[in-house]
Amino acid sequence: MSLVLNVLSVLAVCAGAFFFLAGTVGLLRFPDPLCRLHALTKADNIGLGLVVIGLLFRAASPLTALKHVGVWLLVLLAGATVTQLIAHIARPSGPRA
Amino acid sequence: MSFDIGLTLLVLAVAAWTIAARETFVAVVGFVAYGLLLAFVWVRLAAPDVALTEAALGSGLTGGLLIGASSRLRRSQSPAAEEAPGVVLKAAAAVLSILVSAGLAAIVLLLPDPAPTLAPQAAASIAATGLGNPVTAVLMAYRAIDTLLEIVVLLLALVGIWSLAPDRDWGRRLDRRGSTDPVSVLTFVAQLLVPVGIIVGIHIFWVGSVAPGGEFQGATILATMWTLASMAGLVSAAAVTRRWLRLVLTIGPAVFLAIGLAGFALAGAFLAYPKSHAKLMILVIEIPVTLSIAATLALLVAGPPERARQ
Amino acid sequence: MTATLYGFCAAVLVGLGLFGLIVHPQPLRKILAFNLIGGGVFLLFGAVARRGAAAGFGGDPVPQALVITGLVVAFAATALAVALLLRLTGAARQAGLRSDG
Amino acid sequence: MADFLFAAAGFVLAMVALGLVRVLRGPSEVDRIMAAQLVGTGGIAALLLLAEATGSPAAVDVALILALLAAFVSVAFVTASSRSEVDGT
Repeated sequence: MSLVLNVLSVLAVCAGAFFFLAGTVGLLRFPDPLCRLHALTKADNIGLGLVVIGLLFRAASPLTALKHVGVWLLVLLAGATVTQLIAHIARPSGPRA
Repeated sequence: MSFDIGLTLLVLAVAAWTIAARETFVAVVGFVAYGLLLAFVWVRLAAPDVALTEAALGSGLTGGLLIGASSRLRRSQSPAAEEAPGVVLKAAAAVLSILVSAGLAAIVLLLPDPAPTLAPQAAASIAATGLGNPVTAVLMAYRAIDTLLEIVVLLLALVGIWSLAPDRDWGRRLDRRGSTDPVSVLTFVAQLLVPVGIIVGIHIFWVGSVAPGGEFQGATILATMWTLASMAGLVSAAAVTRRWLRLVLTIGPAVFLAIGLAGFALAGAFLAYPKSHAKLMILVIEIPVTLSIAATLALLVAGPPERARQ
Repeated sequence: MTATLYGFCAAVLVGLGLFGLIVHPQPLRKILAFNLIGGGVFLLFGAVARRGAAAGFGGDPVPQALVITGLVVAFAATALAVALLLRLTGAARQAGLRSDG
Repeated sequence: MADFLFAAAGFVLAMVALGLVRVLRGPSEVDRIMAAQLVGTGGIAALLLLAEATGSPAAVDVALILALLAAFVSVAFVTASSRSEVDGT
């Protein structure tokens, strides 16, 4: 049982690490700020989410698990809103209606 | 070990770049990243309480303060004020800095080997207070006078900032980053984050008696939430002459001092707690102290009262 | 061993900050450099605390508590310095350029 | 298992270090702030992994604080720059 959980945990964390890799590559290689914003949100939401899922398989207590999920939700919220705020600045004419 | 070496190199690279960056804004962003990395270092150094403080201050209030300052300075910077230093001065500064670094590194190498430690005394004060977190025990019992004086220093810094206000602006509302921003996403994020943040702040404060956390960390989070709410225009800024504001600012040190003086009667020394009620009295001190620190930190970021800029 | 490594890190940080403090002409950069020095000094405390691990703690709690108070006071000092700086530039602008306040 | 988590934390931290290059190169302030945001998220992930690898539960609290304040610096940046637009140049 614990072997299965460990394998699942390793898989999820590896996938999360891959998304961080992808996000960083996008941040470095994409040509303009809005593309890079796109890369950034992928890394934020999916990479951290997969890492959190991987760690949930090993969570010692419900409170720790709750904190992990809370961290993820907070980052989701920050990512979703802040990227929008930043996109307003990145595009001088403002968003298209 | 290789993790630590990599982290050290990363910290040093970010620090070097904070110094070397040409634009002030870049240096400020670098400094925020530096604070984040330092939180890592504190975790690695088995100092989670410090890591919490560094994370709360370094990635929150300090970043906000410096970014605000750099964006205001950019608009009013006269180019004449930026004469670059000569080569000789740079070389001399480099030599001096290298000497200081080498001296400190030598001291690190020469530290006495069975390292002197006050941990046993701190452990004794834990036993006397019934607290579970050694750092909180040190802050509130073993070296409580340092903590009391520190809170007074915070208030003095605030008085210093307020004294910078021109006479004509005194008593006006603090010009917080006003709600001129029409982008309602800001209001949304503040409305969601502030309640969560208050809960997290109270949680960090509350676990401080048994686990890493405590009044400074909790207060910093509360202050950040207050600042966030006022940046989004959710709460209107208060005039610094308001009586309730002054009361919140001073109630912490006042209660601390009162209980400290009561220690003469109850336990025979300044800031000594009677054995049976130590934990309760520490809690009675900590709650108002947390409120006062939070209010002071938020007002420190807000700066002196000034006219609304139209 | 970890403590020694981060002790070296702290030593270099103090040197870097000192260099920036002397060399940079802009006051805000000087404030940043000064905070860098502060970070280095705190880290030195952290290294000493880590070496003093005893009585079942991961580190000596007394220097750790000192660093916590130090961090908060350093923040207050930074805020005061920034406020002074903003007031100074505001006054200079009003005196020098035409006032549009 | 702890070794694996430790290595994963190191890997994510290395990605953070690469992301810092974007803060360095810019070119615009928006890029810098965005990259700083990625640095924060990566730092949070690395901290969570580190907490599990070394068995220090307090590091989760550190990550929680970082996640809570992740938006703060960006919001400060956005309000500061929208203020400078309002003030005019």
